[in-house]
Amino acid sequence: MLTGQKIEFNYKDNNYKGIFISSDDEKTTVKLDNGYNITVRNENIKIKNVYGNGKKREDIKIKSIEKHGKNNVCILTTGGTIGSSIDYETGAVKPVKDISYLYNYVNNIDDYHLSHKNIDNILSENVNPEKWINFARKAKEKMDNNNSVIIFHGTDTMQYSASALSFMFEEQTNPIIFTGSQRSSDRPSSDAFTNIEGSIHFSSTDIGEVGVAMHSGISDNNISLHRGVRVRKMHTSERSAFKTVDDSEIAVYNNKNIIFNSEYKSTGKNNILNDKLNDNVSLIYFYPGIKDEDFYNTVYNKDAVIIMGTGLGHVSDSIIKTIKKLSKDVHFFMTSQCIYGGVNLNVYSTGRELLKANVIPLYDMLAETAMVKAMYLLANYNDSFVNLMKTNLRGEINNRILW
Amino acid sequence: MLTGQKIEFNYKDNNYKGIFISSDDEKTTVKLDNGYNITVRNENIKIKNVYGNGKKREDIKIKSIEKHGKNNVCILTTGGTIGSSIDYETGAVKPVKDISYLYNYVNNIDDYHLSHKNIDNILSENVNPEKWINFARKAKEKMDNNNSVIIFHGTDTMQYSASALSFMFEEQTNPIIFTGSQRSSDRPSSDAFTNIEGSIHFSSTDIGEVGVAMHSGISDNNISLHRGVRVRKMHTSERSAFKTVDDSEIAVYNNKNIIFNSEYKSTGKNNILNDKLNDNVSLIYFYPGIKDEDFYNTVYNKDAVIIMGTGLGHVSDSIIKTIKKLSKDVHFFMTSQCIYGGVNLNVYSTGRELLKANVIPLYDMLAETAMVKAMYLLANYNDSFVNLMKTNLRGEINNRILW
Amino acid sequence: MVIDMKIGLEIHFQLKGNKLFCSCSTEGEKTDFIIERKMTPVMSELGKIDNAVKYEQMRDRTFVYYSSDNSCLVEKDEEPPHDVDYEALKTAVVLSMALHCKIVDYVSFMRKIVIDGSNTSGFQRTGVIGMDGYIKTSKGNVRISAVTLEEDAARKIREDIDRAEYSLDRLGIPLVEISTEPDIIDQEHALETAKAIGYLVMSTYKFRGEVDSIRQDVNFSMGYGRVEIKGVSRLSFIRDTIDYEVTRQMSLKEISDILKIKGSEISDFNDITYLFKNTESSMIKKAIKTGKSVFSAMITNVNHLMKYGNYHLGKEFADVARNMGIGGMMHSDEFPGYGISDDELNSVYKLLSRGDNDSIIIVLTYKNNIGALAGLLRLRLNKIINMDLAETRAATEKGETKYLRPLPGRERMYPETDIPLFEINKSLLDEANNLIPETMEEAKLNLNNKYKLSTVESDAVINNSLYSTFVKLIKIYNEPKTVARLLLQTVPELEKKYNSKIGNENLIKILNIAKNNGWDRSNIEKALEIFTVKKININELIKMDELKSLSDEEIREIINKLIINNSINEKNIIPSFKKETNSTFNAKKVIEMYKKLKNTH
Amino acid sequence: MVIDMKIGLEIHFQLKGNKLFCSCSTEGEKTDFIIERKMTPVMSELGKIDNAVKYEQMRDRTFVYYSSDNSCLVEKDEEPPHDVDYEALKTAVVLSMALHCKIVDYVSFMRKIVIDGSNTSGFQRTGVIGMDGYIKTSKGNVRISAVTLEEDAARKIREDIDRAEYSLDRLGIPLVEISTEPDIIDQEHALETAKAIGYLVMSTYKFRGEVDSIRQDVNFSMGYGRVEIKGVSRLSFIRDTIDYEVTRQMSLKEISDILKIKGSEISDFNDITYLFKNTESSMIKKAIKTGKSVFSAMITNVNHLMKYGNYHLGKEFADVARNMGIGGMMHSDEFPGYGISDDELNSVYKLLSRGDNDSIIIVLTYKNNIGALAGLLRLRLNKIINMDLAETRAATEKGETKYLRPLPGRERMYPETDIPLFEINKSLLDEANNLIPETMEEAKLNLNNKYKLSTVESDAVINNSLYSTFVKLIKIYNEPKTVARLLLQTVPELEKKYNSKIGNENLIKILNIAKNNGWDRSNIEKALEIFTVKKININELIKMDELKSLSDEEIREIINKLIINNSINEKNIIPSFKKETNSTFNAKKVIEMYKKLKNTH
Repeated sequence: MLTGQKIEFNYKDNNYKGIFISSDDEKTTVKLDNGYNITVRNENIKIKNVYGNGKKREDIKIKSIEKHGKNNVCILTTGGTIGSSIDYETGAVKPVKDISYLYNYVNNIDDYHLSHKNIDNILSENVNPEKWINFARKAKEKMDNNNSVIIFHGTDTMQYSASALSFMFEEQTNPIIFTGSQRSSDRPSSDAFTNIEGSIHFSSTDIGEVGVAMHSGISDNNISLHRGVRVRKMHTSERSAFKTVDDSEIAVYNNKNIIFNSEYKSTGKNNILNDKLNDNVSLIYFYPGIKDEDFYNTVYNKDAVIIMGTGLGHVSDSIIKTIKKLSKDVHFFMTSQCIYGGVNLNVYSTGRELLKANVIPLYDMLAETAMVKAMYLLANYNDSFVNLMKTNLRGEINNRILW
Repeated sequence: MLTGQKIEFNYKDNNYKGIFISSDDEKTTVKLDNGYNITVRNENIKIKNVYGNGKKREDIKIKSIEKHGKNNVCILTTGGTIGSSIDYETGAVKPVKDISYLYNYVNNIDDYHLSHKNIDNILSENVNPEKWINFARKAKEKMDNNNSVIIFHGTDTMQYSASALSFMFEEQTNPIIFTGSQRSSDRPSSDAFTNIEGSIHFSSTDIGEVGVAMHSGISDNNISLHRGVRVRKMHTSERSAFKTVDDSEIAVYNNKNIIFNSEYKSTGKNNILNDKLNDNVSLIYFYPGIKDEDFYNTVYNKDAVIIMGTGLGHVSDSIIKTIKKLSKDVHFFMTSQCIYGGVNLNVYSTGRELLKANVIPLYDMLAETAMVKAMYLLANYNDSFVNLMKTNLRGEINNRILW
Repeated sequence: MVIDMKIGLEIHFQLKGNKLFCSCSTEGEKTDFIIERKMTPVMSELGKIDNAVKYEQMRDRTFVYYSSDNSCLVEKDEEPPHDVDYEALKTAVVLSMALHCKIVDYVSFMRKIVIDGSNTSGFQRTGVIGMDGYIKTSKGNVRISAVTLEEDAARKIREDIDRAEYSLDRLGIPLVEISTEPDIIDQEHALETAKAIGYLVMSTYKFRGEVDSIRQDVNFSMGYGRVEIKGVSRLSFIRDTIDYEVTRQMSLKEISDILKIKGSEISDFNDITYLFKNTESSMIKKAIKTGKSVFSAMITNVNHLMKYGNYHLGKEFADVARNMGIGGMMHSDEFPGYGISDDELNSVYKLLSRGDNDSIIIVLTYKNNIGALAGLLRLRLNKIINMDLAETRAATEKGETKYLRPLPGRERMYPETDIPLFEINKSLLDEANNLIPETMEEAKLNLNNKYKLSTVESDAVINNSLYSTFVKLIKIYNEPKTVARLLLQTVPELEKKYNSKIGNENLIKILNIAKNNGWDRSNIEKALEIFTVKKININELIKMDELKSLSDEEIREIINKLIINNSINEKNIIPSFKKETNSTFNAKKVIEMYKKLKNTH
Repeated sequence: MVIDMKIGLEIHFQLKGNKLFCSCSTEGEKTDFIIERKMTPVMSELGKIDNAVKYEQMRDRTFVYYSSDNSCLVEKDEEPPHDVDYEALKTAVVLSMALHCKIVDYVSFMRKIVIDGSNTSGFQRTGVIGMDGYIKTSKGNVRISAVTLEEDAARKIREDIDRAEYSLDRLGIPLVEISTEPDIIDQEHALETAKAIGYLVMSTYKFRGEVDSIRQDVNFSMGYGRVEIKGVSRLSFIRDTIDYEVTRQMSLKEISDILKIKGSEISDFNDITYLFKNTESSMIKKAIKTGKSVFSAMITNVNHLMKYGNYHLGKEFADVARNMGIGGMMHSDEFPGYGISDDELNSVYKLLSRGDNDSIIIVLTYKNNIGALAGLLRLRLNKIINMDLAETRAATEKGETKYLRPLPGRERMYPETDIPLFEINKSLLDEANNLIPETMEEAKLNLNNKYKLSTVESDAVINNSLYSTFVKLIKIYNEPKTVARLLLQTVPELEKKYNSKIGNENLIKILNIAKNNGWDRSNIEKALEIFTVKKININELIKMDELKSLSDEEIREIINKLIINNSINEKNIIPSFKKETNSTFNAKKVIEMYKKLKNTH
């Protein structure tokens, strides 16, 4: 049977009509005429009649793009919750072919000329450095053609991708705004629509940086623009999961207004993209009882290792010994698993030992950002690698933590 | 020369008196009569006279213990910032031999009969499962002798130790309160004194759990008591670094009053301690670009692996493949690197694949707590290991996340 | 006139315990923490937007949610739902069995789109548990089409034109919906069916039993389309509501017959505020003062139909307007009135070129709000002319009905992918099988035979849904007659007299005290009255002078007195003892003490 | 009488730019965000608690800190200090060099314990940069004992007995402390030395130059112990303060001589509130009404000494009390007074058995506060009798001094382990060497020879610390006489007249405009006055009618007119032109245009 075909069937001695949805070895799912799906064991159901060819999804009428304004914005979809819809029959997530239906739901949309390009279709946990290069190149193409860029991206690794593009673009002519949704866009309560609304507005500013636009709080009123290198997903499920860590957000969008909360780099005249990455970098989380050999095996052949140490940036004495053995060949950098606050290796003897072992403290750089930054610098600035790691390039090091 | 000896010396043609502090191959440090230390290159200093035998530290008068009240509280010091003092001459951290000087600084101290035992002297980044067993046995000894127990501990891994003791004690006759300080107790602004004050008060309740008592905010007014299995150090340096994640704190201490914010387990009649741990457990942080072979090498020989996945608890497809290969021999558990919020493997296809690969989601259990819990259960309840991992034993799984 | 009615019921029962998809309790109160949300209409799996959903979209309201102490991130739509609550699911299976339904092998929860804000997610989660059962009634079996298990909606606190406020305390409470086929033949039959179903549910130990725990929807048709009447609040209103709807539809049929011949059209709205610059109508003056404008439109050929017969056409239009947040529609059948002068009326009539058969309607509202009204009124007029009255209506507190929204279609249902299929396995079925409640007939037999209640008493217990309470109380205080009287008479009378609920739990506590202190019916009634009036802690009751039990010393004294008077034996000691005192006492103790004391004399 | 005075100075200069141990700016304002802290006395590396620290411990106050927009976690003591600010360190090296000091090879920062709350950490970070230098004065070289670099304290906003409030805006500003040996021989010499040092600091480009940027402490002794006088706010007060202290110590010496013979003792305090139940003293009535009590103690043998000669013993005791938060001490030398009746006085005297030579003191305070007072007064009395007056005193706004706290010892210094040793290497020394400012003598020569100022003008520029400003302004507007007049006369007069600061930056802006628009001195003075009065945006000045420059057209017109009159050549064009207009003009342009135009005629 085909999904969508009408069927007549018998279940536990009663006859029913419905639409066939799916079946596997054990069970069959049918949509009844009242709209409910029921799932029953195959041994309990007898199909008596099948007709029709399966019904295709009818597309909803969309606003005409031609009506829209002069601000060119290109939405690049990469997959993830926001740019995808669920196929209710198979449960699979598919990219939305034509996202223009979204236009119906976004305020103030008529000021923009939107275009759309599907550049990938993956859940963001599968995004990797190779994908970042692709995203960056596609973004450059669009900016070269006078577009601001919004990237629909799964929220799981959005912060890593935003960091990657932040570093890879040395200069950019337009804003690049990552956005996503924590509630899928197939539900009325989705945060996608307001996140998109905010993103579109941010995309018309002169911010020459890579940002992440997501809900500020769990209400639908404010959308925050976070600096790509300073944002972290801090909650598994809330709309407001994304937080700028140890710094101010770039801006907040509220009811067609943008309020800037911190300084930002303005758009430049050219798009300068360094699209090389060296992914021979490890990010490793220290914990009591971690095995020296596990640590050694993970790091010995790497070009750079980002350690998420405890507190101000510490690891056990035995790990320090291992680091000392390797630090001629491997660059070690220290961040903290505390997430908030800076590392400081001057305060305790462990820190001073780490400094002696050539471990470089990265102050308040996020561990995830440090990992991406190392990939970027190793590939493009190998000669001044360590020095540039310690230097603030895109706002990833904030020398003033205010709270 | 000995530290503390008086010296006369010449520096750049001027003569000075002072006290010798220290020297190494390059430089010498001297305390001048005005109290300042100066450090000079060895080639610029000429020692002309040395006398005396070095001055010993004079101990301050302490309050007599005999005066104190009837509530028996034993403070176990393990090292760390709070139970140590810096040796200004060498820069080394040493355990305080007699912590009773602290009594001078703690309000309401006369209601308690304090005793003190130094059970270790390490920076907490060097604490490991073997140490936890020692801490637990010492705590039991003291509780068996009718003492409440306060454990002075370095803040870096305090949450891990508190989790370990939480699990190892199935029943306890007295509260066990971990406390520490973010500012060392040798400075007037140290948080140690108010943390101790709060801890002593918490120790006189009927809380039959293991808690962590630290500053609630960056002011000195409130001390929070966190459940050991739900607390996380969330800031590298602030007094208020410790936060209860996704739950309410047990209690708050303010000006001699304790306000309870959540239910707790009362003290029991016996001290039941399971003092075995199996440390063949890994905690691993997933990130885009993580190498399959690194993942494999770290986990293939473990009894249990705690994964800090992205978002609701995801990893890339290629890691899932590796997990599928190993999951007959290795138990995999999923937590989230978002820190806040629960994992849920029902929502996305990646999650459902992980379930198929036998990965067990741990809802809102902290990754660090999960790691410790696995060590505990593997050693003591190997038969019902997986089932107990999913079961709330000490408040480590909170089925209601309120904000 | 015999009307061929088809009536179906959908009855919703709240279950107590935990919420359906999280670990929050069903009991709790709202807090002051609020969140604000928007809802966006989305497509179903078949790519359509439901009519009811489109209607809400047009209203474009902001929704405010007050958190409650029994809500967590799940109710805030900030976390995926947890696994379905096992107890609630089991209860739904029990009821499906009691109603002779086929139980599904797996429960698939669906999302039913509702964007009036009553669900933070924008949908209600609901799953079929049983299908195709029946319930016996005096007029034959009424078929049960489905037993579904769903989450209750948020509780509406207030709403206005651009904003609705809800509390999250009710959101997520498990709700068993039992829907019948349209086999019910009249008002009385509907009432009987509702009672029979309600009886079954209330007999399960998971029934919540608070105010508002039962909500009844009536599906009604008499040939002019199906009308779904939401929220009939009390059993007895089922009858009133159907009566009202019959009258309404019959009246509209007459109007339709007239208009089909004459035809009728509605003009656009004109801003006629300027005509009322010097009006003496206080209502209009006040509206203009608050920034509203006066709008008017003409409906041709409905003069004298707006106020016609038993039901008024004007009400149909006013309902549509009120639903848009525009209250107080006036029409020319009511003029002169509202303080509007003849001059003003004439200038309006002139402006709109009103003919003698035409009606003028006037509304007072803000300019922003008038947009869609004319179109909606035309839709309504056409529905009436064509007598296609199918729609969702709301039951009112007066037993009437009012327009709510278009009927929803199956487009608003799609699978809840966050919740895995739940298999109803044999162990669950076995568990459920042991919990099937007695039917009403079985219960009546029990009351008559086992507890020796009269038929009148038995019927009263059953009809007032007091059977399970009765059984529970009997286990504490084994005096069936007394307990029946308390439930049927004492408690309702006291509650009415003092306008204060006593509550089952308090009744249980008092009966426990009564048992331990040897209280008789009059003591209990006295205690209940004191408790109701003074609202003291129940444990204080025994200390009241009126209710204080005699101390051992006092009992001994009285017995001694009785023994000395030589008039008593073991059989008459208690009545004799009672005559001697107004205080309460433990009869067992009196007898024991008497046995001891008689030997000492 | 010749007094053998020993005077030393410690002068603190704020540097601008970043704070010393974080990246916050030195400029910013307080916010409303507060934190509350306690301070705990701790032991030094030698295991002692400093006396000054013990004194603060006894007061046990709560400290409140207002955050500022120029503070971060470092100022809140919530994060370890960052590396030392390189610019500040370099400036300290520059000054050490200018003062001929030996520079240390490595800077070791120390923690200097201060628990009056003025540092959130409980200590001030400070490090020696240079030692053993000197500065030339007219009375010989004054040796410089040390140049240290330290962080400024938090700014006190208010304080009372159990609470002090600070703003964090000032905390952490780099402070160069220059301390001299006690080589200064008298008041005038102190003034001269302070000026010479100040001159050097102000000549560095990093000097902050705001109100309160310089704070002077005076170390003074005349044989009765070293008195450290904190916070002499103005240069001229150095003299007054020393005068006051000389008078004080001489008077106390006389009193001491008397009391050494007679002896003197202080009783405990008695609560004598009950004696004042019906008092007519409004002061005492008010105190009792606010919950205070009346306490009294007796000091034997000091009658008529409490108010004695030029300086009053009573003030010594009152200072101690005020420092404890107990203001308004009364003593019997002042009675009758304060509305206290003879009867009341007599009953107090009787109660305390006052003899004719004894003095009674009365204080009004809360019962909790009286505890330590008698003990502290006894300590004070003994200090005076033994003439060991060493202590820390505060300079007042009136040029007097008052008791602050005991002298601190070296116990309060221990190493700051959070900051690594900072090596002063050759490259830093070379950099610094190039930045050493001219000495005062060099500057005077410059003014006389290079800029042709008169000796009077030169001295005035130097003495008013205007040299570096003068040099800066000359680079913009190269008219030394005009600039000198502006600095010495115009600006101070305008500032005084309108009570409004003009500020160097504004002066620079105006001179830039003057240069570009060919303004002369009178134009500039006009502009300054308009700016001071109207406080308009400086760029608006050129648009004012009074200051508007002539347009090209207007210039051409005037030149044409002059040329036609045939009376001008290149040399007299400017004066001639000036006569023709009151507006300002660019002289260069006039000359150029004249050259062009003269040929066209």
